[in-house]
Amino acid sequence: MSDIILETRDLTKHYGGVHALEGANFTLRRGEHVAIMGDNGAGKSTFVRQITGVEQRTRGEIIFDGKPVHFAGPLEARNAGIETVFQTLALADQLDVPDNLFLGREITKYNWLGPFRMLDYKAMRQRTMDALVKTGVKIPNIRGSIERMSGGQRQCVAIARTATFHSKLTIMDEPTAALGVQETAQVENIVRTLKEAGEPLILISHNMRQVMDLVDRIVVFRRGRICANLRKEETNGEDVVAYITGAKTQPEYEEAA
Amino acid sequence: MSDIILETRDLTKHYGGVHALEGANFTLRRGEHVAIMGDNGAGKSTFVRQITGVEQRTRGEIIFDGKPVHFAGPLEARNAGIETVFQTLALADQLDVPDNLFLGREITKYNWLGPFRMLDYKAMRQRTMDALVKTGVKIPNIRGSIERMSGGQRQCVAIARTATFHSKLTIMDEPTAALGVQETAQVENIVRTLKEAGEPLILISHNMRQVMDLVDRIVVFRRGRICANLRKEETNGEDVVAYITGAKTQPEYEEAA
Amino acid sequence: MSDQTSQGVGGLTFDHKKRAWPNEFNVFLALILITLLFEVLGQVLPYMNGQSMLFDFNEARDGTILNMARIKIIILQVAIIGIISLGVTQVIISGGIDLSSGPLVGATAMIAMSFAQTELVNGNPNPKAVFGLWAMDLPVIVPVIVGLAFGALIGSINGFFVAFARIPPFIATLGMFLVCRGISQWWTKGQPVSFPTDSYAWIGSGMMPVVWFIGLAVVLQLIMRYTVYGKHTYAIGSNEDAARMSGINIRRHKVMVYMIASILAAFAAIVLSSKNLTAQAGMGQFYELYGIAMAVIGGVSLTGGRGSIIGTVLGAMVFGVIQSGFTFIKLDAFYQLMAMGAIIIGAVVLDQWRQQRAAARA
Amino acid sequence: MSDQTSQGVGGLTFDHKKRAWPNEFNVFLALILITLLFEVLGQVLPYMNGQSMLFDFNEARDGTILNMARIKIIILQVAIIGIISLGVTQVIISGGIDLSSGPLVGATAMIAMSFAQTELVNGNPNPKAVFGLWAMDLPVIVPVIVGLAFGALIGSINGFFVAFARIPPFIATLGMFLVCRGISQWWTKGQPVSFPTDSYAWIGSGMMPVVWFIGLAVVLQLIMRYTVYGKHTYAIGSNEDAARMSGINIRRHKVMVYMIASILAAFAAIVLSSKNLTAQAGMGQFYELYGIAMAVIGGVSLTGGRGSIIGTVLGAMVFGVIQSGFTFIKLDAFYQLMAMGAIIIGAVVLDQWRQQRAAARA
Amino acid sequence: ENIGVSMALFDDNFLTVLRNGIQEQADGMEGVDVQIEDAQNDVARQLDQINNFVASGVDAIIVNPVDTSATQAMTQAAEAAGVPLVYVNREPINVDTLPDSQAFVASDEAESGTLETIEICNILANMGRDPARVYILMGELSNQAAVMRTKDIDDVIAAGKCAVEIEEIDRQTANWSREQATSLMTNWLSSGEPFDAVIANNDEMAIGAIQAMKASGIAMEDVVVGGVDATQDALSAMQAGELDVTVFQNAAAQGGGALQAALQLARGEAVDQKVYIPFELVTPDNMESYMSKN
Ligand SMILES: Nc1ncnc2c1ncn2[C@@H]1O[C@H](COP(=O)(O)OP(=O)(O)OP(=O)(O)O)[C@@H](O)[C@H]1O
Ligand SMILES: Nc1ncnc2c1ncn2[C@@H]1O[C@H](COP(=O)(O)OP(=O)(O)OP(=O)(O)O)[C@@H](O)[C@H]1O
Ligand SMILES: [Mg+2]
Ligand SMILES: [Mg+2]
Repeated sequence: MSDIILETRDLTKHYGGVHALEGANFTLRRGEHVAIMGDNGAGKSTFVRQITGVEQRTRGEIIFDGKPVHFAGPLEARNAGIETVFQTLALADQLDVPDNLFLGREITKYNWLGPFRMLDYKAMRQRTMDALVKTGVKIPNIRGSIERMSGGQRQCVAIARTATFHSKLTIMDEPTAALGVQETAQVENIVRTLKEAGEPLILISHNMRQVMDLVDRIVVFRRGRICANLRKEETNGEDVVAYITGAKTQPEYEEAA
Repeated sequence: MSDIILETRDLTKHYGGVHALEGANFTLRRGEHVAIMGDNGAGKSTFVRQITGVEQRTRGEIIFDGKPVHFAGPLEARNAGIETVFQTLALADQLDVPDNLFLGREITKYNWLGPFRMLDYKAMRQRTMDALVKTGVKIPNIRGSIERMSGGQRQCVAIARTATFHSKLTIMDEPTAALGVQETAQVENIVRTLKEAGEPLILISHNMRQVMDLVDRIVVFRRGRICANLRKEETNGEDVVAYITGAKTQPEYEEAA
Repeated sequence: MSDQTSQGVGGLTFDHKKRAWPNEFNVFLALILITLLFEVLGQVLPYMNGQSMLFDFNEARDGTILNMARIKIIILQVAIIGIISLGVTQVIISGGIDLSSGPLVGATAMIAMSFAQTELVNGNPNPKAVFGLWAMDLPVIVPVIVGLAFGALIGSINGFFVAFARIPPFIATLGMFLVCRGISQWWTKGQPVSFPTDSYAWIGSGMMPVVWFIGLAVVLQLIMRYTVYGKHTYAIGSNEDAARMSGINIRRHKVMVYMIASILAAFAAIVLSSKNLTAQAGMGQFYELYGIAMAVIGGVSLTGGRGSIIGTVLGAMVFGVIQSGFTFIKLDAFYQLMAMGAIIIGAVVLDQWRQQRAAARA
Repeated sequence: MSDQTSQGVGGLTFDHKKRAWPNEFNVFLALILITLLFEVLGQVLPYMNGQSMLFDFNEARDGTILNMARIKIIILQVAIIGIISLGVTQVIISGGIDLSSGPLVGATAMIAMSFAQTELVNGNPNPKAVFGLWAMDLPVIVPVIVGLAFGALIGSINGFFVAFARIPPFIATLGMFLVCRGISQWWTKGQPVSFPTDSYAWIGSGMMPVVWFIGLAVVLQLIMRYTVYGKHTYAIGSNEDAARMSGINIRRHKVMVYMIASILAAFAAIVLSSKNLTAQAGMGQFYELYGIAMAVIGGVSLTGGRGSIIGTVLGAMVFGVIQSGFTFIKLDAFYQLMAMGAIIIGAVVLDQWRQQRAAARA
Repeated sequence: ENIGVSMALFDDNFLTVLRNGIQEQADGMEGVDVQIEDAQNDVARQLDQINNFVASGVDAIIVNPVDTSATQAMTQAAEAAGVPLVYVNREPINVDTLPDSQAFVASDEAESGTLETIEICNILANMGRDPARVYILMGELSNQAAVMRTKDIDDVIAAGKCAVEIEEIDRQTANWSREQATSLMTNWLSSGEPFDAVIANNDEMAIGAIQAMKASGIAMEDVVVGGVDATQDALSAMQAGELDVTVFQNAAAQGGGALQAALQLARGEAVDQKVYIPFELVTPDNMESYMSKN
């Protein structure tokens, strides 16, 4: 079993004339936590969408858990063991919190009924409460529909969903963007728990303090290309900002300039 | 002309059984910049929605620019001089950047044609470029539809829209949540420019550093109630967090506990 | 919602007494109001001589003071479109629409009836025989299976185009609308198909349509409310992208949704042709529109994700009361159409108005 | 888009050559493909004896090798529904739908024609006179104004219900669908209205319907593309909440959108009744569906915010070619319906497939 | 020869018999090709179909008009293109001014409802029901046959041609449909009003009413029910003693006559410009001879 859980080679995505992602070579080891940073529009979310099969890449290879993969959609990615908090959250507005948390993997009874198997509402509600408490969010009524939740409450539901299920790889795209001080601290705790459990993580964030606190390694995107790959111990906030803004570029990524 | 631009008295909003905002008494002086902080779900965005007429309040009074107001919708609030960056951004997904920036106040020619007056695309595009440069965002093609923009690009468009038009009061609900390091700095510059121009501002943010840098006064919401009103000089980050988490409450707001 | 305990995390104020009443309540209210309206009209219109629509004080023909004959017809006349409407409801909840159900009724009726003909009519050979003797007096299961299979086929084509070819449902089902109309006219070149076997005639006889309608409504309500199928249907209608990203197999699910809708429409066709003892190419005209209207009056949202089978059943009842009421007050046919239009709009206005008051928003 | 320079800020890579072709191109492609299909069928089908649909090499009746009669009828037969479709296009772009246009055509035709009757027919009094002599031989402006005013009225009611009472457009216009059908039948109790004045008959004579259609299409294309009205229509269809928060007066705008749609449908009714020299209560049946289908085939998205008038015009042409082509290859009427259904779906499949390839997404 | 045919509506049972009559007759002739189109009850579509036929160069056109007052425009279109035209089944409004190249083979709807109503009146008189209380079932109100047949009823009564005094309880439309007629009749029955007869604009609706009455246990000998068309289903109901009156319209004769006229006009031969095919009253006494006709 190889030490590398995810590898991309020359991963590229063009939207018509927009070259959103260009030749990304990226590796992630088992148990490693990596942050992706970069300006708005640098291609971070695009990178995530290619890995999780939300979109089909223009070219390049993705090797997950030792095998080249071609996910036709996020369902396949999830079945393969990739849990993702998307930047757009991917919540069903008219459903309530437990429904969203368990969407696509409901707890059920009488499973021989196939698609018509019964939902176990009670069990799902209980597990939802447990999962939400971990994120530290306050929600007056989890049976209310998601569209009525505040920005931060929605984000916490999306995070709770990912944290509830074990996976081979967790990806979080700006998970704490809308969170308050307390909730951010809680979510950072969740990330630390993952680290202790040895589960690998890709964290996208604009928050330098958070990144420096949580991850082992920082990869910087600029204009659709990777321009730096920094071990946390060997860098600092100012240095990273220099890479983000384009003041510096690592020699091995020079064509990205 | 009174010194107070906005005042709310006993402003309250219930959603069915959810008491999202309860008896908010709030004042804002001309030229003053105030931050609103608070946990997720504390009622900050709800407060904004009542002031801007997006929703109708359950009870209470709003006095804007010396007169009690009852905005039937955001159109009236804007006509009265309140510019808002909503947390949900309020962008039309299928339109491009200039269209969104000038939505509802297009630059036109042949105005005698009434609703059929002609759009001046060229002027709008030019002014859009100018406005966007101020936010520091990078957008490959402003003629692309908004749905294709990254999270941060969308947010910058919403901010640029507010910053382009002069107003009596600017409200920003978590404007930099999705922004990168550089873009955040630029938006903070925009806020400083407003301060210099003497335009009052309400800024909602979870970012303590930002709040301490930019505003004169901090109002803290907790569970739908105002629990503190702090002058920046008389407080510090830890103190504010104590109010947010409920460790402290100002005596005059005690019933909020 | 069946469960009264609702829960929060982090301990925010939530006032349970203020929970809004269910949406279905509105439709029920509209139903009562419309019924009352007709009762009042029966009393005040001079030519009505103070008749009552639902009560029958003088005769008590059925041993009750209710006018049972009227109550039966109110349900009976919407039962068949009601069955279609159940299927349409889940299609709309999933964010789609099905225009093909009306013509599908015509085509299925023709096809199923051809396998349900009896050999001798009043001692003479069946004058409307479609096939030879081999297709005469077949067991009732044959036409039923053939009809439902045809429905399943059309439904799966609808589903395929919507789910796999990503055609807007309006267009995919409009296309099948035309295809089904073509099939129903082509099947016997326009000749009606008549004289079914007794066992086939039983399916739609008497109050049987109502039995089917209510039975199917109960089953569908349970499915939509308590099973994974139902939950995923709501999820897809609520936010298809989110549902896909959450790992629901959207395509397979949509095909099922459209298949179930078409199978229900096909079953309605069987009941309809059995009830009328004949099948004609033009049968089912406008049923798709009425089916959709029933669902929407019952509170199903055309943007998807919202609504319930119970609502649709109540929506169907609104139609039944209106139709019966019009005949009761002897309204001219011209005015019936206009009044029907006004009442459909009115029922939804009422609903909107109540929702807005409840939400107390602008 | 007319303007070739497109711009970015912050200096990201943008490859202008790779810009996607406009959506309308697809419909154009479909149009060409379908035309070619019929030409090929004309050559290969044994009973067609190698006829050509659009060319006429032997006779050159019109002094050209084009079969002008056919080309004219292709456009002529879709011109009237096409006019409706223009209005429907902007309703759909605004995120709504208008089902009332078909019955509105019937009602407007009846009403307008009643004011366009001539006193004497072949020397006898007009046998179909609706009103007394005062309404005979009125100047053509009277029926036109009356018809358009009626359209504006129905449109504003539609708009009122959609915009102010927040009724789903499907239901509001379905209600008006029934109301208009009632009105058209009630107006003369089902009797047709015939024998218009010569000036009224001119409106829809010869190729005039095509002139109106093209003229109105050009005006609407300009409005939708270059004016505030158009921009707001797209904005509302794209995200109604955002449009409201951006300070567009949604209600007023929606009323205008529905009014314009109904005025266009009313005008179509005038042209239609003039062309046929008669008005009949059943006129315009299914026109709403065909009008919507033309728009959608032309690339207008039923979820709102996307589409163009040019696309709709091309979508209308697709219909014209199909209908004419069917008669050309002598397809049986049954198969015509089926083939029409298949082609409608096919045209949109083509569109979807091309878009997906262009976006290179799953 | 190529003959184009535009039928008002394919879904109509009677017109189907007529259409099949044309088709069968053409199939039996050497070198005659008919192409039949469905105007789907849309006058405008019908006019377009005629123009399409012209563009395809047919030798003659047969039109079963959707709307008999819309024939002026069709006559003009065909005449301008020099293509002969024959109207069938419904009398065009411009019948007296048809050009030489056009003709019509039709029946007069004024007869159908009249025959039906008078016979019903006679039966009611024999049963001693005077005054008689009746319900009237109308076809689709935008359809001319429905309007005419209903008017016939009124005319018979107004002209005193009815043997008994008629008290009309209610008249409603069931849009030609058996299903709708069943519902409507059941609704009427639920009011408990006594009645003696049901006059329907066609057989399908009459049968629907019969089915509703049978379901409510009404003795069919006690009520008089009449329809129009003499369909197989209707004759079967008549055999069972349920339907009392219907009216036969000779579809095959009309179809054949129209085709014949069209072919003659195409060959430049002279034809009778007006051919009326009369309606025939069908009652249990003479029904045997109609059993295999429509
Ligand atoms: N569907 C699309 N069509 C065209 N361009 C797109 C599309 N999606 C993204 N882009 C463009 O690709 C670039 C990268 O977008 P992406 O969402 O990956 O940025 P990001 O790094 O996640 O930014 P942020 O920090 O703001 O979320 C942007 O310039 C964006 O406008
Ligand atoms: N339409 C609604 N119906 C019911 N409850 C609502 C509705 N809108 C908001 N709420 C509830 O009101 C409370 C306050 O929400 P609000 O959006 O004001 O929070 P916020 O302070 O802006 O939080 P955040 O920092 O996460 O944006 C939340 O508990 C939310 O769930
Ligand atoms: Mg992103
Ligand atoms: Mg908020």
